[in-house]
Amino acid sequence: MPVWLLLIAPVATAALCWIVESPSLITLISVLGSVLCFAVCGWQSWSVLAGGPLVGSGLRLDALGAYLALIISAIALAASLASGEFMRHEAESEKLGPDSWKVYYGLFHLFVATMLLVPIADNLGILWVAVEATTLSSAFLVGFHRHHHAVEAAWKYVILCSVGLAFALFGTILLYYAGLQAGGGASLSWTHFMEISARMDPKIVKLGLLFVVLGYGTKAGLAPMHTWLPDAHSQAPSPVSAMLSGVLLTSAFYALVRFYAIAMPCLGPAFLSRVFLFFGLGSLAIAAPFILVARDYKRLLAYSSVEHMGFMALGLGIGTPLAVYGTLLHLLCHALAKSLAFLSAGRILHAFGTRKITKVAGALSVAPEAGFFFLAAVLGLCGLPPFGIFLSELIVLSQGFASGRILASVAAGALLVTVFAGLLYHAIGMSFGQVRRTLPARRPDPRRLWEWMIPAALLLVPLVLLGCWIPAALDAWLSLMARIVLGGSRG
Amino acid sequence: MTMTFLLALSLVSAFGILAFRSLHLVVRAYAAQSIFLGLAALLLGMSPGHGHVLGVAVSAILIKGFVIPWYLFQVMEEVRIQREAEPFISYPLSMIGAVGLALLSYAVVEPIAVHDPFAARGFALALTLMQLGLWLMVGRQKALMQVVGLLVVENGLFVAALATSFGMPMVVELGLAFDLLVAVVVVGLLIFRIQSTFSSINTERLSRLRG
Amino acid sequence: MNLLALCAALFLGGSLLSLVLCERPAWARQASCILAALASFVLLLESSSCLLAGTAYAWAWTGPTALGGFSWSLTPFSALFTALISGLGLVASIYALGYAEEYDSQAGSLGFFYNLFLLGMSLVPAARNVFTFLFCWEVMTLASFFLVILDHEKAEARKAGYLYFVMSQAGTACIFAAFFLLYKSTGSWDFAAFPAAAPGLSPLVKTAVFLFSLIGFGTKAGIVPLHIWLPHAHPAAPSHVSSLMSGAMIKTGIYGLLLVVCSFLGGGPWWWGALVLALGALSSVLGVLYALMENDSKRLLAFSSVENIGIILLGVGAAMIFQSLGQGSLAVLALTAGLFHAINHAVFKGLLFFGAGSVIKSTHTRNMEEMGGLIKRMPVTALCCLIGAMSISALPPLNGFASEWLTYQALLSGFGLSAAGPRVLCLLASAALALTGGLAAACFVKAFGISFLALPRSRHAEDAREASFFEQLGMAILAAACLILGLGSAAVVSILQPIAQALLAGVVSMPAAPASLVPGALLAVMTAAALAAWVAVRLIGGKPRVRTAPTWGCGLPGLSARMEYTATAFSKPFRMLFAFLYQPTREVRQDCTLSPYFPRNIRYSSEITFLIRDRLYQPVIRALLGISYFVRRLQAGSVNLYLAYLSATLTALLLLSVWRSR
Amino acid sequence: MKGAILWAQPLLLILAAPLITGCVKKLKAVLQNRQGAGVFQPYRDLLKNLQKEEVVSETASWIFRLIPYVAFSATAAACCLIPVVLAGSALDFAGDLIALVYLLALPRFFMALGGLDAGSAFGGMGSSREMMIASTAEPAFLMVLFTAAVQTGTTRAGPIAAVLAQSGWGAFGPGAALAFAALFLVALAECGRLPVDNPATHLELTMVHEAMILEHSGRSLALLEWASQIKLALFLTLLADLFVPWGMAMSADLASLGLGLLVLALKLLVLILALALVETSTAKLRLFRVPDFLGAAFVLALLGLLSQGVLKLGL
Repeated sequence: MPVWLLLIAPVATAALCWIVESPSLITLISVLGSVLCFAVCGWQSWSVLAGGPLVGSGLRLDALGAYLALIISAIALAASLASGEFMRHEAESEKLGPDSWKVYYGLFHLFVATMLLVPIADNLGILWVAVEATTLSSAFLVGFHRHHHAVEAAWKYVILCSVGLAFALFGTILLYYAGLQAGGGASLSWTHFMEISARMDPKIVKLGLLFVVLGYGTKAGLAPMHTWLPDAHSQAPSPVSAMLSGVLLTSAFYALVRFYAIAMPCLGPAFLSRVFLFFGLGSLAIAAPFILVARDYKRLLAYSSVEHMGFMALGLGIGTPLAVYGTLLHLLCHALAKSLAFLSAGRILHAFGTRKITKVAGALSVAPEAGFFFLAAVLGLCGLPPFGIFLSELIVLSQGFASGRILASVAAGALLVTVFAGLLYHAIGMSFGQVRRTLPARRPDPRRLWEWMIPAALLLVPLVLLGCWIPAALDAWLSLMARIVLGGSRG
Repeated sequence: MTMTFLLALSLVSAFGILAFRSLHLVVRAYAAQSIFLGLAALLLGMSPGHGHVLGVAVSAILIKGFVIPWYLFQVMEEVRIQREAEPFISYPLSMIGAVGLALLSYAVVEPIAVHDPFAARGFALALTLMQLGLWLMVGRQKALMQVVGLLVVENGLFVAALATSFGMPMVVELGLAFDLLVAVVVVGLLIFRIQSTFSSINTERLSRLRG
Repeated sequence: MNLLALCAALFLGGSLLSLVLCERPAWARQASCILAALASFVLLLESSSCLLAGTAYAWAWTGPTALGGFSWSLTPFSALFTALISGLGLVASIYALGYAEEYDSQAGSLGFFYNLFLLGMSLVPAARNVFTFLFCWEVMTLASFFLVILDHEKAEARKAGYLYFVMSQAGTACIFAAFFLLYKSTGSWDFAAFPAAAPGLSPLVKTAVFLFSLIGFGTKAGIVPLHIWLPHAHPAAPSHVSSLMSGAMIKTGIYGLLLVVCSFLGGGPWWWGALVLALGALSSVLGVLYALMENDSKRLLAFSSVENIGIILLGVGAAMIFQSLGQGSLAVLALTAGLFHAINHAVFKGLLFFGAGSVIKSTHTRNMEEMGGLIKRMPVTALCCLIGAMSISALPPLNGFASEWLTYQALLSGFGLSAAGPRVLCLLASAALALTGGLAAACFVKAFGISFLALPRSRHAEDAREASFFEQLGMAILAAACLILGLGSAAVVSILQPIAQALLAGVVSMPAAPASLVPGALLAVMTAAALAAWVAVRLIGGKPRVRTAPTWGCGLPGLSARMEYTATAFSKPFRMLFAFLYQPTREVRQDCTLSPYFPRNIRYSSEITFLIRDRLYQPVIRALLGISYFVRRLQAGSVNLYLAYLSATLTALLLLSVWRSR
Repeated sequence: MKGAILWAQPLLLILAAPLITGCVKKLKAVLQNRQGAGVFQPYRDLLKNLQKEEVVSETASWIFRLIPYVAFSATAAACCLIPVVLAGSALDFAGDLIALVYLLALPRFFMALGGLDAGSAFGGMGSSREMMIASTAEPAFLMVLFTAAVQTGTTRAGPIAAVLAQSGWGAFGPGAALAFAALFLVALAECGRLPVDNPATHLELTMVHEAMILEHSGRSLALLEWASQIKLALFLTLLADLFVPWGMAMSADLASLGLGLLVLALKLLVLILALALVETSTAKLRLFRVPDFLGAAFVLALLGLLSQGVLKLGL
């Protein structure tokens, strides 16, 4: 089965959305395309797990990639389902231009396609191209609302990410050079790098890795390069925010994981863990105060993304097999929880007409369907059982202790508690209490509630299940990926 | 010798970009820099064993030396902006900073490739250009200036790719070039949008999203 | 079918059923309460059979494999706490059948979280590995958080819930740390592996584990100065939940502390015990002092929980000291006292919260100044509350007296230690306990006297009705338990002693009691004396001639409730006596037309200062927020600035790499 | 024989209690240059009250009627815990000095409730003050008892008295002396004597104990007064038992019992004299000075305990 099959569904959907005129038809095509895409991803993941990596020209899908692809397609499915309500609301409030449906859905699926290119690229250059392409394809989605805030956010997003990624490419070139020096021909394939890694010149790899971490770290939202993130996440339409936070950051982090895996045999764990611990703890420390005194709930969620990406970097920094296992589990759980949070935040935004935290109260009574999922998602993000993040945080922090990085782990724990205090404070204020102001009269159509319940359940159910039960297959998958990352397996 | 001269000229033009206030001059300096680098690549391509670089070099000269500057002039026409009036970092300070960054880049990169002076100098120049490009973006308020900064950063990448002496694999190079084009178009469109929403392309206006 | 699994299924069924039935509140309430009662009952049977006959119950479920999955089993030590929790859970569920009617507008969510809360809490003591423990622990916390903010339209409840949850999570983080340190040293998540590894731990690690678990479990237990959430959270929840939180949940903190310190670490240097003892003394005295000042009936009870946790810790701390000094049998005595008081506190605090709940349900106020005269309107509730109040004031022959007596004996036996430091500590602790006892009696005279006796102080109190049958039943069961545990204290002690012995491994001999206590004999003598007095009086005075008349009101016609002594007035002597602690502020406002001697109305208000909150927590919170506001300025909106961060980070990294390669 | 004597002891104390109060009153009168009523006057008062009609407030509840019996029975039970003539007590197997303290707390608890029950402000005021005094007196009381317990290794009153009586005068060390002084102060407070409370006054602003039982009359009042007389007797006996137990009967033969009774009477007389002297020579303290007074008692007791139990001075 060819690897590029993965890209067919989103590309075709994007093209169809661009051709078709009727909004309802576009919506339908989008949903069908997402389902198809998810199905293909599922199928390919299954065959990867059952029969080893799929290889194509310059493309390769191994267990790690399949994991990411599955996450991307699942979140994309949920987001495209939730887009229907979003677009209807926008249309009713007359914020849409004539081509808006085409532009939105076309770009949306293009965005998905570029992200799906990330896991299947066997080439660090193509990987970079793919990540850069995600920025470009999503820039107009971020600026979809044409008001000045959205434009500002899109500008910052493009500028900062492009510069950051340029440095990532520089790092990649340095690694390429190191690979050339080590002999073995001119190749950017990461499988190739994995083979020659131990022979590469550590000095060059070290420098290259710094640039890579800085570059992909910018895209993944590690502090202090995260500054574009709250703006973009807060201004983008909520389904897009869900994609940005749940998938885009995850893809960038995937790139970091790949480089981590390449550098590991060459540099050894000490240097890598210093770098990742630094950025991880730094992100936690920067995000925590912002979360404590947040004013805008979509920005709040965005900072929570910074925090979680930092936590994952911390997990890589700890670097034991179980820690990597936990980090990858965290990747999945965070994607689920954060997308759910953004999607429900979008509905809260529709119900209340404001993004200010202090102006939202009693969401559970005003918009119970959104309030419930929002609260659940936020509690999940706080790392409480029965949500999966509890488990992954438990694993990662315990490994921090077990590997002797006690001070770092204690600091991370303290920061997590601070973040929890902030998130909970705002979540309580928003979800509970009495409704204080008159609300926009428009209510979501109850007959179309399933359109919301399906994606919400799609995200929440696995999140809850993962907190209590990890199927043996997933357990094996995660362990396999941990081996890939730490150099024990070619996947 | 010629190669060194060309690379030195590209560095000089980078400082020129940093020094000029007029947007026209800046874009021209960028075009000049791109052409110098393209010529350097051509030179490299003519040496035996590096034939595949030739295509890259030609396309670089065409795209970055002519197409992109032309596009930027179009944008300038459209938004009617001529000069950088209020830099974020004052001109003298930005020159001093630039010198410091250049020195740092050399200090960082020189030791890593002692056996290969060509690569060492190439990477050092590449990093310098990237740092200067970033520094330009930090220091200037006009959105167009930031675009030029980004392009200078990209030129640095071009140098880095040359410095590996083999160039990057073709498919990657093409991807990069394509990405660059798209990026410039996207950024250009965004600048139009900024102009129409804010009636200015001063990025200082773009600071309402805080906290 | 596995019996532990059955309980879990029943609890889960109860929670889901009440969600399903949320459109029919009465059904939801009944379903959730009956299923919870059933589950608790089964669990109570299991744990008592484990306690009395040593039957082992276990249940494991794969769950997440990386951390060993879920695993539960009952040991006598955990069965004791399971029995305590499920016993109180059973009675609370019976009580709630009637009481929870008050919350029928939220019956679905109440039933849902109530069952989850009980599920998590009941399974905490049985947990056999780290993951299971923390999972149950967090479920318990999460569910109880939702119960605290059930009444979420009140800002007070939201604040309470928030404070509670944040403090709990901070505590839980410390528990995580303690377990992780143990995991690091053993490489195992299994509780069974920890004791064996303890001797190999360095003293530093041991101390860190101890301190982390003391802070972590101490937060849940509500020891001073980590107690500040407790007086907010416990009153905010529905009363049957308050009683479970106060009676049972805070005991899980004691359980955890004992588990880590005694079972895992096998004891430590004597200063650990000294620290626990000192915190216990501090908690008991401060707890009761603040309880005395409260006019809110449930807050008063919550502060009193802090006091009682202090008393339990006196036993625990003394046991730790004795163990480290090699006085095994004394340690058993002290630990037995602590465990006994833990049980007793569950019973009488549960009872008192039930009483408070019924009273509040009937009068719609928590302010004691608006109650009064309820003994005539709610006689059964009053009788049960009187028994609870007597028990918590440690009056013979009830259970509170029995366990405090045992605690005294334990502390007294510390006077015979050879080391001077512990001896002085035991002495001071016994003085603290003595002070606590006296103050607790005053506190509950006030609580009972002001709310139940004399004339009603408000219309609500006048219209009060007796509690429903199930409420009465719940209270009656616990009131009877107060008496039974008091009279049967010897039997209870004989059950507890082997548990204490097992916990303090290495103790073979049973402790010789320095004195014995037979509350039954005291009760018998008292009854005989009362009967004799009645007969004597009857013989001398003949048939009783009783005339009822209005109370003399200083010559003014008609006694009104406004002439009664108020709760504030009752506690005034104490407020003045302990002014250094309370730092009361008082404000008197007078409206007078002619001269200050003829005021038209006077307003008096007096408030006390919570020193720990104001001096310890507020500065930290202020600093944290100050830093946050400062840091927020980093995100100033300028793209140039953001690019500068990028540039600066890059430059710093490069400089660092140059510097490191030198 | 011994068992019977042990049960007769508390009975003796209960029956003789009014006499002791009578003696105190008589001595005070003599010291104040008054003639005073006879020493048996309290018995007559009791009889008179027992035969009187009882007036109960219509506000009061059933607790109010229960109080006298609780007060009397708990105090009587407390008497069973201490040795009087013979070194041993009837309830040594069932309780000790700690139980004694809490048995004495029981009537106070109920009387304080009674003070609130009738709804008059006086009663409430009395209850509040009584509880404050008690809560400061109780720790001091316990510390004193612990001093004795530490000295002998048990908290049971009978064995304590026996051990001390047999150990000679050396047992009365500095620790014991401090504790003795403390217990005397505690006794003044617990029994509502001057300078803590004036048993003879009904002046509204100074009343404590009397305010609390203000609403009781007739047989209730009689029982309550009797109970408080028993309490005074009990405290005086305790002072003798724990600190100067010499002369107490060690066995249940007639000779030693007779001697014990005589010695006890002498000791009680001395204590009564001391009490009367104190009550004659001091004025009532302001209410908020009382905690200072009891604080002093507490400190004395604590010092006693320290020197006895921690520094191991004496015995």
